[in-house]
Amino acid sequence: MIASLAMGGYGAYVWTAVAVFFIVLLIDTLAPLARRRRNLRDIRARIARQENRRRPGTPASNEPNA
Amino acid sequence: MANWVPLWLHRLGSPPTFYRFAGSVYPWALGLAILLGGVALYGGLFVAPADYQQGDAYRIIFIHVPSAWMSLFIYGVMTLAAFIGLVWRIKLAETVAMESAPVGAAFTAITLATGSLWGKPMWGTWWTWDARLTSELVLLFIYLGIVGLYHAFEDRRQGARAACFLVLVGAVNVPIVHFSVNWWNTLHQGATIRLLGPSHIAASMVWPLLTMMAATKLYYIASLFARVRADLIASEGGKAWVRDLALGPAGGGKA
Amino acid sequence: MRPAASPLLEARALSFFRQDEPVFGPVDFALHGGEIALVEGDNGSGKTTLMRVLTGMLRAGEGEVLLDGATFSLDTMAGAVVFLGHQLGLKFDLSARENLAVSAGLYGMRDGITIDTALADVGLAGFEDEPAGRLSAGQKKRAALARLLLLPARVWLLDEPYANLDREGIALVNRLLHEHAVRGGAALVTSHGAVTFAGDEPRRIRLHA
Amino acid sequence: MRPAASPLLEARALSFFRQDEPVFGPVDFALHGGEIALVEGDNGSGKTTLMRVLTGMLRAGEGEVLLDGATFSLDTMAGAVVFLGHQLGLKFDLSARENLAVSAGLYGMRDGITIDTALADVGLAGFEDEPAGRLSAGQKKRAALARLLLLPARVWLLDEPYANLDREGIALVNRLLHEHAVRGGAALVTSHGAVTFAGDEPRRIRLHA
Amino acid sequence: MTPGSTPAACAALLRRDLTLAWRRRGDIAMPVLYAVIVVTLFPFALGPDAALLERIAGGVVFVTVLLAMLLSLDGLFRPDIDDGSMEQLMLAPQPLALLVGMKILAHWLTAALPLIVIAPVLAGMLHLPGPPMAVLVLALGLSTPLLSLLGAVLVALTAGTKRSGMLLALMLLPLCVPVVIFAAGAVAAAQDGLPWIAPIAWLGAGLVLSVVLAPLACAAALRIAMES
Amino acid sequence: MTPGSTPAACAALLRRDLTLAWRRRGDIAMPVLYAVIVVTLFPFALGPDAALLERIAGGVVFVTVLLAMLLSLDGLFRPDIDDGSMEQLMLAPQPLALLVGMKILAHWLTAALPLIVIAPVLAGMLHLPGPPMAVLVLALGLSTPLLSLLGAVLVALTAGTKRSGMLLALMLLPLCVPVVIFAAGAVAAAQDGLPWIAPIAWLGAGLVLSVVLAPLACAAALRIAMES
Ligand code: HEM
Ligand SMILES: Nc1ncnc2c1ncn2[C@@H]1O[C@H](COP(=O)(O)OP(=O)(O)OP(=O)(O)O)[C@@H](O)[C@H]1O
Ligand SMILES: Nc1ncnc2c1ncn2[C@@H]1O[C@H](COP(=O)(O)OP(=O)(O)OP(=O)(O)O)[C@@H](O)[C@H]1O
Ligand SMILES: [Mg+2]
Ligand SMILES: [Mg+2]
Repeated sequence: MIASLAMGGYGAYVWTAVAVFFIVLLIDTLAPLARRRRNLRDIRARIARQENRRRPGTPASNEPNA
Repeated sequence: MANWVPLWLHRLGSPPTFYRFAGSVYPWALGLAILLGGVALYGGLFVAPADYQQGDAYRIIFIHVPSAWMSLFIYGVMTLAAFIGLVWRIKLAETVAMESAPVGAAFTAITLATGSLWGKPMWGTWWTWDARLTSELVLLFIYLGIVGLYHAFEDRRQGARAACFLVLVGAVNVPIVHFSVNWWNTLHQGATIRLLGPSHIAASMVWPLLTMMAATKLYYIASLFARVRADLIASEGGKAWVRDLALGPAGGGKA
Repeated sequence: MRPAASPLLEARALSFFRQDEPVFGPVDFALHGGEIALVEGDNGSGKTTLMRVLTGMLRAGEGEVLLDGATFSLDTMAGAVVFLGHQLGLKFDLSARENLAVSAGLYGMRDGITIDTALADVGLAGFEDEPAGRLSAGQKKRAALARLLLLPARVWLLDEPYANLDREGIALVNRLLHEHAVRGGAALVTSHGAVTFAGDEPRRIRLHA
Repeated sequence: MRPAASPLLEARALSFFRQDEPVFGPVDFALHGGEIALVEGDNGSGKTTLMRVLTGMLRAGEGEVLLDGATFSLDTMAGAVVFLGHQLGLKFDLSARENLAVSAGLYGMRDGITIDTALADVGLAGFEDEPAGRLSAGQKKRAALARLLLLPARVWLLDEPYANLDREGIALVNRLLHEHAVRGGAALVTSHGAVTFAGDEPRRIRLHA
Repeated sequence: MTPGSTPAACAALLRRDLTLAWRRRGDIAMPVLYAVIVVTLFPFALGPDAALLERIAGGVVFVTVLLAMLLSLDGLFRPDIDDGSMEQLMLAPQPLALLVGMKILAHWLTAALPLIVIAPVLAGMLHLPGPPMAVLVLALGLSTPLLSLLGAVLVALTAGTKRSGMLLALMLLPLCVPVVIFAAGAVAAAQDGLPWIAPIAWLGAGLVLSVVLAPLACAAALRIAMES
Repeated sequence: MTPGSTPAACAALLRRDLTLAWRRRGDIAMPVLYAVIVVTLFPFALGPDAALLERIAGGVVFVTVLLAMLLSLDGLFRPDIDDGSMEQLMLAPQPLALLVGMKILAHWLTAALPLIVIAPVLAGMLHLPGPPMAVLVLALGLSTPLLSLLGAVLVALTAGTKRSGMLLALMLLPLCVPVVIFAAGAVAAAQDGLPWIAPIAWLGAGLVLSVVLAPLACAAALRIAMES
């Protein structure tokens, strides 16, 4: 087993290649999932803001002053 | 061209439909990709015999070659999607083209890295400026240029259209990568592996390679679908179905 | 309110030359705390130029500018004056809230006010997190007006604050000016005279082309 | 004046969407030769956006724009419309006269007018050779207004032509619009409603945010 | 030429761009000076070994010319878009591709031509001998318009974005690779006394193709860019 | 940190600039990509001869990093001047030199640091061996802040003009010559197995001097530039 892991002296190259493969694809897999979650959060925030715009000036509104 | 193309695409192209469709395909594609990839790597790294010339270093082939194929295959898909998107103004096609680019860039990067890792023991250098290596590097730049252009725009749709344009312009590079070994005399080896005809290498080397090829294709489908789903949510943000999704009990959860 | 012994902002025989031609003639005025003056003049009469001279950005040709009785210079007096020019100084990639946070970090903040109340006060409630670049021309102007509310500076120099605003926005500027005067601040406002200045009848300074 | 059978400029159920949210609701209007319409709306109500959709620069979300009864597109109808936006399209390194010469070369020139008379007409006599960059904000606007006088286009789209102008400048815009209407042209003018539109009582189109 | 006719419009636009360039003639000199200075940096960075410099002369001159043109490309459409002139061009009664072609021509005349003139001097500073020099000038004469045209398409694509300079470099350089290979290859062949016609012919063919296609592509890209 | 105090102001400005860079993180990647692509062009232009490439590796990497930083320098003050933020900085109660120093720091962090990280890869592609590589990184670590500081002064001087990119390049490049000579010299010395400490020490001295003086000069230059 150890011998086959060592890859006849080329283990460093082969295993680095395997690691590169997995790391790059792992990032590539996680990125869209995180992005989807963030997008949904943004949309919730936007909806909340639009609600806020419909009922404007809840705090600190002394408009009739002008 | 026939107008069944837009018709058919419009049906599948309805964003909520596609969103659900992609959501149901995604776990299967990803799961199968992982399974096949594991089998292929096991076969390639432990079962297949060492090469009589290269020793065990050749085992990088099981990553390098499928990734290299994907880097070109994905660009082909993008070109097609970009063309459809520009001609028929189909949003989903634009999205597919744009969301393929990062996956293609990832595979191109893997090809470059594993090629280097292979080149050091075989050629004694990490890098040479031979035609195939360089054209592959140029391919990476093109992918990055597309991603960069897409994100440089405030308006996503506009960015997608501009970047689709660039996809078509950059497509000339793909045949150069593929045929460079025939056109110029290079260090990089030519097509030694024939899928159909008699190949120079043992069957125990060929099957892991083919399995890995299938695994990367499936992975591409999975990653593309996940990306398109994320993109649809952003670009359809104002539509009711996305609002329902966002405000839904599990915040979207599984589709 | 401080004793109005020395005026907050004073100009003495101030003029500015471009290639030896005067852009505006000698201007004299003194603004005490609580006073607001309107600089009027036709297109090209030198209103913008006067403002830039008053901030110290352009070097006065003749005459001098006094702040609190002392000669004004960028190094010694900075922070006492806040300037709103044709260019609003908003970063389009930052949200309205972030833009104001930067200003507050640089200039400090008036007591008893927060960024969010300032934004709500100018009618941008609900737009706090919107990148400034996505606001319309008038909304951008309002975000810049919120800076005035927030910062502790006692002298306001406003170059055409009414431009691009709708009726409600103009009323808003007038209210801000009024409140500023009540707090003991002074303000100099330019306008090309096409909008009716709806506040208390202000001092007027006319420039001629 | 031509028979007013088909209107010069017509919008049918026109709307525009940004990220699937309507910027302005469905707008309908028809402008015949000799008519002038004022588009009013508060800050952010979509006036500028409407203008850009009408020029064909932005693609309408829904509805359509007709010019002389035919669907408008940049390729087929170009030249019939002249647009004055927030950005005036003046090259700051060229003089006012040179700027107008370029426009005339591109669009052609109305009969019986020269560049110099057009400039004199907008009050820039004596400034013909001044590089446009050295003019004040209002003078630049006037130079851009001279383009309107010069070019033969029958449809004018003017986005906030009153901004930055003094009283006399506003009267000038109104006079230009009046003369254009008399010649049988049509014009669409936006304004945030803070300036009184002093011409003949025009048609009004209101946008709501 | 009646005002408003197609020739008049082209002439007006060309005259405008050339006048603007002349008013800022300092800016015309800039790419040239930039190239001079970049080329000068190499002997400092590499040491004054004449054989080495001669060996790299052709390549360094090409890369430098390319970078200098790249810097000036950013100003091709951006000012017109920022000050509203582009809207006027699009609404004008002439085909946009033609007008855009005029702008590209003006750009080549003001940005590339001076570089071609100065290139022999630069190559001389790096000890390039006479005969390959002629090939260098010829190669530049064919490759700079090619770069102007290709660059214009890409710069039009980025015109709708805020900051485009770097992005442009990223997008343009892959497309330049073949141009650089052929052009520098021709010079290298001439230096080694080999035939250099073939790469030059390729450049010529590419140029003909892009003279026809690039303005059209450019106009289409600008339409996309203005939709914001 | 009470708002308005000097540390608060510095922090606010630094945070602002870093946030802006982050919002446009594509732009941070750009100088890196630009450098990668420029370095890539050389083998195309010169042919893939490994010995030749190794010989010029250090010099090419320095020139490239310099050019990449140059491109990003243009955006140091220009956006602030154009949108009116600079006026606010000048009227703020803090010394302008300090605020400008913060802006330069932010610029170095976003524009130069990524270049230093990528430089070994670039040098590797040109076959530079390991030990000189360490010297290369060290030299870059000292010379890039120097370039940022010198560049900032010049960019402030040109800020009053309309188009400054090229002008800046022109003015900066002569100033860079000594930096390039020392930095590339150190790498060349390391490549030949000679002592390389002396040039590195000179770079360090230059850096210390300019950290003190450049922000002051920069603030003065900006004052002049705004008077237009
Ligand atoms: C950075 C270095 C390298 C890069 C960028 C690279 C790139 C590529 C690409 C793009 C392909 C796919 C070509 C196509 O399908 O048309 C490929 C295939 C291949 N590469 Fe590499 N490669 C590199 C190094 C190496 C090394 C060092 C070896 C072995 C000594 C190698 C062996 C192969 C083999 C056997 C194939 C399959 C050929 C075929 O059947 O078409 N590569 N490589
Ligand atoms: N940068 C400059 N260089 C030379 N002259 C200038 C410059 N800026 C303005 N001028 C000239 O100075 C005069 C005053 O300009 P200024 O911008 O101060 O006018 P203004 O009163 O603000 O006008 P407006 O109401 O149109 O904004 C004008 O005649 C103008 O032509
Ligand atoms: N580039 C953009 N991206 C996203 N949203 C935008 C963009 N430009 C404008 N908007 C939004 O579209 C709406 C309409 O903007 P528009 O500029 O058309 O308003 P307007 O009526 O011209 O206002 P004003 O009187 O202030 O100029 C605003 O709410 C604004 O926030
Ligand atoms: Mg003014
Ligand atoms: Mg508007």
